[in-house]
Amino acid sequence: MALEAVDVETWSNLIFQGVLLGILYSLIAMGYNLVYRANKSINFAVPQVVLLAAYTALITATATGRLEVALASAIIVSVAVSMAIERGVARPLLGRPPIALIGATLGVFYALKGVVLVVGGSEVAVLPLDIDYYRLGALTVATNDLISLLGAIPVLAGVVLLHRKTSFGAAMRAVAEDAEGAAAYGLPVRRLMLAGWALAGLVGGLGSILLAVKTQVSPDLEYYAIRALAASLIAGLDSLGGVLLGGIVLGLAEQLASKFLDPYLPGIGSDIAFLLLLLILFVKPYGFFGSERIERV
Amino acid sequence: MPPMLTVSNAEIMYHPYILVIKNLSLAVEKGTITCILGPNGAGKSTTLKAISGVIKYERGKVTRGSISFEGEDITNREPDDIAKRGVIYVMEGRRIFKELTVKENIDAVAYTTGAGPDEVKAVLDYFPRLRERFSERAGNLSGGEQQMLAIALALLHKPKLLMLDEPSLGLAPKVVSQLYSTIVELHRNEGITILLAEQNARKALEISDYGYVMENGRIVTEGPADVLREDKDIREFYLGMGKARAGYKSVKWYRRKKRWV
Amino acid sequence: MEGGGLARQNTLYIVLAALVIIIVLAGAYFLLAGRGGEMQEETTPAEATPTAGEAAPKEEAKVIEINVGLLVDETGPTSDVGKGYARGAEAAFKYFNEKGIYTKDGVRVKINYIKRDYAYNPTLAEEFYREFRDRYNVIAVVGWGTADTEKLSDQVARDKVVYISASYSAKLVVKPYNFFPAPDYSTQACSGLQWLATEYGAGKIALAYDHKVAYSRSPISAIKEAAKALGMEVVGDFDLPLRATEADAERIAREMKAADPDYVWCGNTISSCSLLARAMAKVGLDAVLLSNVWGFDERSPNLVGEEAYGMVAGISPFLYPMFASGVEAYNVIYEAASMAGVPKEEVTLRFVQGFLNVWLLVKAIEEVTSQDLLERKGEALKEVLESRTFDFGGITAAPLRFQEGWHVPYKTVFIVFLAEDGSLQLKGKFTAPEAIDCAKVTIEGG
Amino acid sequence: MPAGVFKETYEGDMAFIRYPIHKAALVLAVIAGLSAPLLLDTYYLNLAITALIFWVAVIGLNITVGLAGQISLAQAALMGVGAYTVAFAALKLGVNVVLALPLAGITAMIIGLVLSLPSFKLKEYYLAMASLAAQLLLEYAFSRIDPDQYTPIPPEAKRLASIDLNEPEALYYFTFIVAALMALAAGNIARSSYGRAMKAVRDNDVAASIVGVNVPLTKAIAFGIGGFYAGIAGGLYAIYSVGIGWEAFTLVNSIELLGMVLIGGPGRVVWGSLLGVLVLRTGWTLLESNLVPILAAMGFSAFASAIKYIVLGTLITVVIILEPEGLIAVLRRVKEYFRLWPYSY
Amino acid sequence: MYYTLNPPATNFNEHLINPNWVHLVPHPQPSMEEAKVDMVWDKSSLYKRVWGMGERILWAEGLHLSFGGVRALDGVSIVIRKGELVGLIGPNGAGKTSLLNVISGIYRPERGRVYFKGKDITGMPPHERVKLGIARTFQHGEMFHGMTVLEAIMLRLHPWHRGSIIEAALWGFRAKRWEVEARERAEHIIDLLELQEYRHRPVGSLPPGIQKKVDLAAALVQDPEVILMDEPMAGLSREEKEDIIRAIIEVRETRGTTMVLVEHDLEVVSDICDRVIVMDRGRVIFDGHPEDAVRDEAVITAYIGG
Repeated sequence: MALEAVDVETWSNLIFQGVLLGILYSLIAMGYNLVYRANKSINFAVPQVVLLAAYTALITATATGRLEVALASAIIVSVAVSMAIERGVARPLLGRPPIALIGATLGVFYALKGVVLVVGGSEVAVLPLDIDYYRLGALTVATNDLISLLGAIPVLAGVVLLHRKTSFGAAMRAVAEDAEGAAAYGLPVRRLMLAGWALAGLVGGLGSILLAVKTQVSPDLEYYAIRALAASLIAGLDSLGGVLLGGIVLGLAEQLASKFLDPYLPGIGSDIAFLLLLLILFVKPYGFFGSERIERV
Repeated sequence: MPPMLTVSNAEIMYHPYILVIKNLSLAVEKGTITCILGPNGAGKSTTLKAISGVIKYERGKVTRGSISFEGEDITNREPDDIAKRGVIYVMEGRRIFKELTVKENIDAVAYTTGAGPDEVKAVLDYFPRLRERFSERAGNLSGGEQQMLAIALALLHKPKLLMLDEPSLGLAPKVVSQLYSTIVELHRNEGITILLAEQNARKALEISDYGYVMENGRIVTEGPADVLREDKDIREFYLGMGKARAGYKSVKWYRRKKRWV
Repeated sequence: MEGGGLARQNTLYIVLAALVIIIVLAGAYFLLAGRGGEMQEETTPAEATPTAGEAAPKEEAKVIEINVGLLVDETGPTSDVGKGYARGAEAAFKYFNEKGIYTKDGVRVKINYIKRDYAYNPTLAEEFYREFRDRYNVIAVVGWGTADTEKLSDQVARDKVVYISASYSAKLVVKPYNFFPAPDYSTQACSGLQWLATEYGAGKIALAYDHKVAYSRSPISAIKEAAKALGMEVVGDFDLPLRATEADAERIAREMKAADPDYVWCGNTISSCSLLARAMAKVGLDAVLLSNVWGFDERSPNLVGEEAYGMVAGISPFLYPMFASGVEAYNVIYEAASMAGVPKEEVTLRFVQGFLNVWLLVKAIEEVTSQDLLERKGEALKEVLESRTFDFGGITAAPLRFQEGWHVPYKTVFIVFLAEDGSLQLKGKFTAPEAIDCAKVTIEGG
Repeated sequence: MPAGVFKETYEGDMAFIRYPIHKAALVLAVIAGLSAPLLLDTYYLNLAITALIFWVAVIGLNITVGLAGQISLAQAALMGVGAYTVAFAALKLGVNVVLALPLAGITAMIIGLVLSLPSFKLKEYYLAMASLAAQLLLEYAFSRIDPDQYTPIPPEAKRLASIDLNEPEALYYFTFIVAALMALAAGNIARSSYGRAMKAVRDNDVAASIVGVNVPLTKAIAFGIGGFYAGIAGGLYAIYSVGIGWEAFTLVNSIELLGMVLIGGPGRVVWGSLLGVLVLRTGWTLLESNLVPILAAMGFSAFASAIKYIVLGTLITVVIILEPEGLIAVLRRVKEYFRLWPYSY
Repeated sequence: MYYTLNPPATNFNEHLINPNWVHLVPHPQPSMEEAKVDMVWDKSSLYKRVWGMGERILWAEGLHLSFGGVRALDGVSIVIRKGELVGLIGPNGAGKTSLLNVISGIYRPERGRVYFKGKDITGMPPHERVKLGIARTFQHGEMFHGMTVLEAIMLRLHPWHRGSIIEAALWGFRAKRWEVEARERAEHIIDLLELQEYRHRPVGSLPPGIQKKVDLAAALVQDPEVILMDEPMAGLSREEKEDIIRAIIEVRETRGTTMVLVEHDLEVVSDICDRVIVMDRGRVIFDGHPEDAVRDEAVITAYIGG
């Protein structure tokens, strides 16, 4: 489709949807980055935690018919699973090389996949939520989009502020930088790490629910979480504020690629994340906001 | 009155097999400065890490024997629990948080000690340099300033026993002197008991009341500091006095190896 | 070195090692057991071997056992529908075994079905197929999707194993050993178009399908031909990913709106088709969305949302259970379901699909003689399948009649419409236009 | 008369087979390998063939990941490259599959070399993500070149002179010989100067460059070899399989391959890889064929399939946590234990 | 410049010198320019007799390097002469290791150049510098924890490995011969540093003193012309320090290797070095005779303290 054929309405909707999707990506990406900051490891099990949270929400929502219960239960499950992974996997592996953590969390990914199958099977369903559409000029905004905009951004900002401005945040950053040193100063390292993971679970759980509302509860949600990892790396694994931008870049790229590249490369939209990631990693190996490591011997 | 800290017959292992310390016993009397001397790898740091519990972060633990502080058993406890009891460990190599500013460093530790602005002020009175560089990234501080920050962070806990691991390592002699006078000052003014691990035996013995000498994971000699200062072997091997001062250039192949003890 | 830590470590390693040894031993045991079983089969022909017919005199209690493989996806990407299918197939096996399957000459047949979950992974499908063939000597396989069916189609022909699956790909109608009790996707789509033409008249149609996926793409050329024959205008091909996001669906709905179609064809599965329906309602595109058999079922009213009520329809070669009242044959399915412990409301279209595939196999077995079954196995079944008419009493849109080399059993489908009030309505049966052979168009075109 | 085995030359001390027991074990292994078709029926023979194929792929990944420390999540995609090369050569160029096999290795090696480019700049998680991205992009590429998601390999292409690889026995021998040669070559690489250079890069790549290792070249070699092995394995898979589709070379398969390396023994290129394959692939298949139906019969039907994920995932995680050097280290420790038995040390 | 082939300097440990490894040492006839800036301290007649005054072999001009705003090197220029043992001292963070890293090639200086034997090697990758004859030991002992001592030593011969990867895979004639040769050379060094008992032990499991020795052995096996030692004695007991020093002296005597020694221990440096360079905050503040260093005003303020 030629560029000139695209009118304002299409453009504005493309961008709007890209940004919305991007915000959801950045919520999940924030989950990755919080874990990275706490433990210097990527939690590759996140996609399955996201799925588990979504199915929990589906089950509780179907049983109780109340969305707030669903939301609460999903976040509880997400936080609990994150904390369990920290306790059972990340903590024993403290101080081991990244390959061990990558392998172990991939193992958890695999195991949780089984758990998700037991819990939710592979149902495709929608969360019972009354969604209204509001027309704002060229845009059509749904209730859940409003929730994403009004809910997710404060949450993201809150996490960043917590990290930057409070003494709790300073303690978490201290632990992230040097766990052993922090322990020597009497910081409750394990609790702080656990808190990092719990926070990651919370943000991830919220992202998972909003994603599930925006699309459907289905096994495909795990692919969103894998793509969110790309957003996380685009921002830089140790950056927190940057994930919002990383997510939005990714969301926009997906929309634009689907719109303009699809005729030449069908279905590139869902893979553009990785093309973008590869390109960015070549140009900026530690992401846009990540801090570069200095090699020492 | 029993000593403030006793380590009795401790055996310390790193995961899973590496035995580092065997049958280590030492005691620190309240209100004294005690030092542990010995070369790298002798087990000084390991001992302090075991006392403070930090060893857990290196996959190590005390497998035998016990460590007790003020009559309570603290063997293999969590480091934050031990810190709460007033045992603070300042690690080797100035382990401050280099990415954080001085203020944030203090905030981070204050998060767990609950130290208020008054306490922070009291601590900073000892280290006026830090106040000048309050919003500087800690990584940009000089070595001496970093060491001071490290000790300041420990002081936020109002420690009863302060364990310093090689505070002089890599510092210019001038700075080392300043540092040691600060340590003595703290000891006098705040009544903090100090356990010092040092390679720099001359400096350490100057300020200590009692000393232990470790090698290869055991204590090979111990005694009051003034006795140790006069000991022939210590003078030769640690204080660089005596005949060994003849220098390294005379080192020859045929020189027989002599081991401690 | 000494100390408790070390001893504990050793214990740990020994426990781990013991685990490995147990796994190895278990493997060895099963290996030997497997071989033992096979040898037994060779020496005692009464069980499941070709010589059974002549060796033993006919007795009342005589039962011959045959092995049938069941490949399902309960954990993979298609498992949302695969599970219901698997349940239906299993229920059917249990039911017919219980009720008794008798060959033409009155010998009772017991079907041992070997179920394997291949998670829609063709590598695993092949591995399991080899297990079916080499270890269990199956005479037939009840398969599942396009991934396994297409991959194995040539191999089953070489091995002479009848393969009945739920992949209704037009490519399979020429494969000698592949069967399914439904028209192929292309013919189904053509029949759906016939409905649109009948109900609403000629108009513009937009096609939404995943350009990357063979399953979605396969009926497109036939649809275009049929549209031409029915006087419809195709206004565009839109790439709707199988794993679409809401944003994708909305973007495509907007693009479609610019083309202003009267009808939209969705060739994907239920997830993206229902997202598309939602998005169409959201952007205000007023067109009838017609989905293929995998894009629409009982869950659709819930998935598409109220806004889209009254504009979505689906194709099905089989009668939905909810319209089954008065159809005698359905009682068999309900009976089987209750026997398998499946409550009536969980008997879905997918359940019926699984059930029918097994039922077709059973019907074929009932038409062969025991000797043929044991000696010529799949070959005999194939001959029977290609020479009889199978009637499921109204569950399928028409009776089945396979021809040799052309396994399109009928060309009629049911159309189910999602009405304004959110209920599903049966719009009746529709048959593909006579003028073109949609399956042939697909095979020749692609 | 010396009591024991003493080596008087460095050559002897560095040889593959140093002690009579090694020789005996190797001879036994070769005999067992060669006589397998006489003992096993087709089903188990096919299992053995798949084990050998995956062995080759895992050896390659073990060189990349275990030996050189370069994390790769794209091994399955590289297998796919090999498989499609064979398919393309057989269908479009009319080349016999056996002759196309080296071509498959070389094509995958080239792609592997391209994949090594990120490793010059990236490490650890960033590198893992780059390879994950490469895996997904390759999957996309497969979906473009194989739009039908299925490319049959005709049986006619699998015949060379009097060898008919459609016969399981012939295919077994062919795979066995290829896999044995590949394993031997991998063992040689691991103990060669290149092997040491790779280990150095794994332990500390900056230090490695200081001691004189050409780090980018070594990384490229590691990825190249990994790719070559993956390509050969993919080619063998294409020969074994009735046809190939890109669903066989997805991310999940890559994760499984990585799991085999980590479980078996990273850095233990030959036997660690074999152990990984035997536990995670062959062992599981056997278990699934026998255990899952039992579970289903016990009424756990709904969970039967999920158990695979739970058991294998937990196994991978637990082994990594408890034994960083993989199960082969456990075997070695047990061997040590019994050697010294009844004394604990 | 005149070069002569250097015969083995002393008769003991002669086996260490492989006749194939040719040493080029300068003719003991300094040029005028060299004589002016002569800083070689002829504290012992032995060194003077054997090596005389060297010409410059490795020098750097105006190196600048910074990390995130922190100046690691701020206009550092140094000259190392053939046959010298130069001590490089300074407080932590003075830029000693950074300087070594620039010379080894892992950091690229923002400004300034590094020359080796008249050749500009500023942009040369690290591994090629090793081939030219610059070896290096590490501050934290041997870095390759997973390797055995033998492997760690043989690894250092990799830059001279000629066989292709295919030969290695086939264990062909060249590959096999290379392994045997490399092993022989490694064994000589193992003998020299008395590491026999550790030969097959993983480096990571050895005590730090032995690790440092292994590291030195590994650097020596490369038979370098210049060897850069990053705190080879830091944290060792006197006994272990003596071991290392013995090896250093031995190698100097037998091979005439030029050495740069980064140290904290002023005592060691003043005892064995011909010359010291004192650094502080990325600058060279003193360059000269060790005995002058302790008297130098700048050195005293920055380092020794009043």
